[in-house]
Amino acid sequence: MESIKDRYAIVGIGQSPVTLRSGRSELSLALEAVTAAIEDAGLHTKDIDGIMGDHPIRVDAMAIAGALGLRRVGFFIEPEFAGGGVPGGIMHALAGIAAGRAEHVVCYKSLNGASKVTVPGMAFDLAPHENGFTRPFGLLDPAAYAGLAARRHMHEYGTTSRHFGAIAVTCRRHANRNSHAIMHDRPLTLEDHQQSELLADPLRILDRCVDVDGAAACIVTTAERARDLRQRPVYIMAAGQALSPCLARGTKDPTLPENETSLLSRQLFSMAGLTPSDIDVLQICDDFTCYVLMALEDLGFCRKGEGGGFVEGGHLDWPDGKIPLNTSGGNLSEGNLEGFNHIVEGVRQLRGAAQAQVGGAETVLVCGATGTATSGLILRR
Amino acid sequence: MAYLEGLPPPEPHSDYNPFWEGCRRHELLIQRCRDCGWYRHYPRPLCPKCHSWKEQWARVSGKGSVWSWTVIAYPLHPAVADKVPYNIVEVELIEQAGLRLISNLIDCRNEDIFIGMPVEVTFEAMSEGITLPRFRRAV
Amino acid sequence: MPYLPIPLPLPYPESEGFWEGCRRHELTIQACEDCGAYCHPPSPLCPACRSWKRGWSRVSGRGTVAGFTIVTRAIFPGMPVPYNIVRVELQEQQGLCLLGNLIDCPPETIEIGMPVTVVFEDVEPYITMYYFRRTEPDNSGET
Amino acid sequence: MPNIKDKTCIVGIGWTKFGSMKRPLPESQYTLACRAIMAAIDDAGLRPRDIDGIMRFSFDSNDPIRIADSLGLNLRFFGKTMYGGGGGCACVAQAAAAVNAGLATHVVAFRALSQSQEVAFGHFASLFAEKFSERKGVPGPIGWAIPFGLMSPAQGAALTASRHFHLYGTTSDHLANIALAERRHANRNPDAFFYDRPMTRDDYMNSPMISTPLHLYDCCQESDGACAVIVTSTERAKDLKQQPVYIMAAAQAGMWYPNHALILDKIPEIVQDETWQLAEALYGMSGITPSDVDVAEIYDHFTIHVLCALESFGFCKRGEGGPFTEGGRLEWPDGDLPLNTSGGHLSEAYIHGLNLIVDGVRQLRGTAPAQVRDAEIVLCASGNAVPTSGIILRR
Repeated sequence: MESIKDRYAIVGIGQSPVTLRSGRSELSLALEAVTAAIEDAGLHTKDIDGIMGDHPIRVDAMAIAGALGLRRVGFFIEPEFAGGGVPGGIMHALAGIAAGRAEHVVCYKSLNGASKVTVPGMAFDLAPHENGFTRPFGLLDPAAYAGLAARRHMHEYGTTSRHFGAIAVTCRRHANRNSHAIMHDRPLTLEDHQQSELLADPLRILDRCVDVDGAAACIVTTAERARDLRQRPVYIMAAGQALSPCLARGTKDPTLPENETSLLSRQLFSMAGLTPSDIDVLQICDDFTCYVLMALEDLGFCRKGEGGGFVEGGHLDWPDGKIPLNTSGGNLSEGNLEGFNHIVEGVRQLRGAAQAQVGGAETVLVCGATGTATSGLILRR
Repeated sequence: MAYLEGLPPPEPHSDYNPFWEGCRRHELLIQRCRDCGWYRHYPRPLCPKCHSWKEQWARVSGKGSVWSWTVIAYPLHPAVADKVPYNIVEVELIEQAGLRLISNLIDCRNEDIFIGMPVEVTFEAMSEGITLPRFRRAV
Repeated sequence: MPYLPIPLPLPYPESEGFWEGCRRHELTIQACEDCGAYCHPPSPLCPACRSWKRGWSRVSGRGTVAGFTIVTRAIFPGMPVPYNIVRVELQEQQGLCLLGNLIDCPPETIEIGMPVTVVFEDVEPYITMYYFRRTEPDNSGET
Repeated sequence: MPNIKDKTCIVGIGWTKFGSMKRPLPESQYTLACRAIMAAIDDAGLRPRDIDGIMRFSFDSNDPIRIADSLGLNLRFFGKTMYGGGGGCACVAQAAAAVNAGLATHVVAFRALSQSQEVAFGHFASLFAEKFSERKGVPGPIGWAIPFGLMSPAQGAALTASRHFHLYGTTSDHLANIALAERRHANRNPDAFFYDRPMTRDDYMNSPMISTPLHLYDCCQESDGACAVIVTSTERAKDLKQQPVYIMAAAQAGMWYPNHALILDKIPEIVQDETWQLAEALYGMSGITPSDVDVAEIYDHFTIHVLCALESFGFCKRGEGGPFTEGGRLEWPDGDLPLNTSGGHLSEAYIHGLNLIVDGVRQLRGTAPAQVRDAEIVLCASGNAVPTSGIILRR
């Protein structure tokens, strides 16, 4: 029916500190990020009338409403899937606004991945009994799925562990410029990566994101409303979700011509009317290095199978690379907020307020995790 | 002793029980569409190709090749703290391109595993009346 | 002995002050250090004024039954039905309510509006439970 | 504010057989989900691959990847609604929002339940039992309720009821009027679980007390079954097989009370406050008033919550819900406001509110088992006492 292009904007962002031992509940961290985002936008708390929830086992939408004393909330939805779902939450929020259910929607993510001071909420998950086909064989962690996909990519295309390492090093360099990042003070070389412990062969410890305690939030409203607010609006050119039946396998087959991320890419670029060469900054959810490499191919930044060569070329490095990646350090080095930090950093880039600021950045592509149902955004100044 | 003794066994469930019952009889059964013949794993209520609800549990050869593999080197989960390093293989069965199973390769050193290695199914009894399909290098 | 043979509460970061109070046999409710509003269950920030300054305040433990039910069918095996669940509104603030059980009170005598006061039961080294008991109306005018 | 009035339609409905704990269905929740979705696709005259969006409930193991894999679909829209029965109409609302924003073209909203095989909601606190013993206690906000024996939704509803009785003089006779009306409707609906089981007032009064003042027949069933509806744009609906049912309004209402956990007690004042917010939003979007509603499909987890909703939706004044149920007002065919004409959760099946929406659509197509003559407008309300949602449908 209608197109959402440029009709909605992100007008506020907020983050809690990222730490390894906060001793705080996820609700407390979430509220710090949410109130910071409201403040950043120049809104009053009572202006918030929609809440895009996080996974309810942690902090559900009404926990936020209750704590903020919000008496009228006309929009609250829960996104599907952790790392793949974050940009999709923004998409749900603007759909809710377009349907007249809310005007200012706060979206957030709060994790206690490091200290695990979790306060279970009211939710319970009914796990599909399908995990009987995986768990008895020792497939108990996402790293094992990532290892299987990485191995296949190496076999098909000659990709190497050093290619994966190049992504870890890029993200770490960016984190070294970001005073907020958990790895701010810890430089990393490719040799360090190569010597790090094996996790799920061929993946090493440094191919995996760093679990932290932390929260991030942002506020979505209409473009008209955005122009009255404190910050320069960051417009949403495109927003989408995608999944393909191939995901049911669990392990990503990197050779498939069509998968969740390639579907997403097609949707986002056609909605925005752009091509990959129009993108100035990339924010790709990086729970594992190998998935970033595959996403670069599926999104069309290089050809299928050429991800290894592409990441080696320095294209992704601030300040001189053609298209800097995860400029705040990403999940790998800023700290794992399941990709919500990528949205916050994307907004900072377009405000010109990032610590590794890309000169003249006008467009940012935010992409959720690949290898699961995914989602993405194209943002512009 | 069985490979990875002590990991959580599959729970009984009406959608999946025929698979595990087959394993107990040392038969690898895969769900298959009675109308178009398409194999599907994991089991599904209907055929994603032709949307037929008619299904059978077809016995397959158990032959295939390693599609990918990993060696878990780090105890990511408490249940495997004393079991690393161990391998996980994804095996593509010969019956249909893309028809793949997660399993382990037994009687094979981890450093000898390679993609494309021909394998065949073998069955290992676990505790509680559960039998798991695992794979061995085929001659 | 707890009133019911079921799992006890597990304190979490926001609720620790409450349970510490119970261990001292004091009913301690979270109160905002800026606006004074009581808040239960405790929250990281004040729902009334959004201040982050959270304090703890000892309250009288007196209140009235705002709602109740007599459970006549067991949900957990071994539940000693019938048992009661009451919702008690504390006298300090309108709408400030705690769920609990009324002890030493025949079910047929429970009614809405009945005055009650808190009592404590040391059930485990790490937790003291709070319950309520019927009391005479509080005519002292104190809070 | 933008308004989606009449921009989207429900064009397909599907449902399975219904079972219960005593007469369970052999099929899994997953199979039931696929059956209902395929039935809705067929009803709409669509092909499976036309579906590009799915909305589901949390507490449901049928994630969209599994559904997509079974049906062979690529999806570009998927999401979940929280808060159990409060989320049914929100699934439809968000499906409509997606279509309205051009994010998807044909979106399925579904619910599948196999309480006999998976989880019986009346006993859902026992789900946590294993975790409690592992952790040696009840963690988080539910720790304010479960240790005092508040472990099932019925007990929370009983606290609401005791207060409503106290404040307004409501009685079990009033609640019985709701249960009896729904049972009579179920007796006309061959799909209903209680189709061939009539009920008298004595049966109601003699049914076991669950938690005072609620009797067994104040409580919904624990069911097996699935329902699905398909939402598309009004333009697209015109090309499809069925007479379109227009979505005049679709809204949600949150709950500001910090004690929001599902099994905590709710006082009627608060239950009614959030439902009143919902009513205001729905009437505002649709431009109708309560007297325009021909059929009410109101989420009936417990009779007391229906009574609270009748007040909040403005069918009667606050506190007058009890007397409003008298004189057959809620009964087909002659009542002013036929309620849950398929038998509802109390007597058809408990499919988390989706069966109420299916029946609402049937009423507007003229194909309901207890068809209300010339029904033009149906109100569907999801569960209250939790964050809630609702839709208004028209012919």
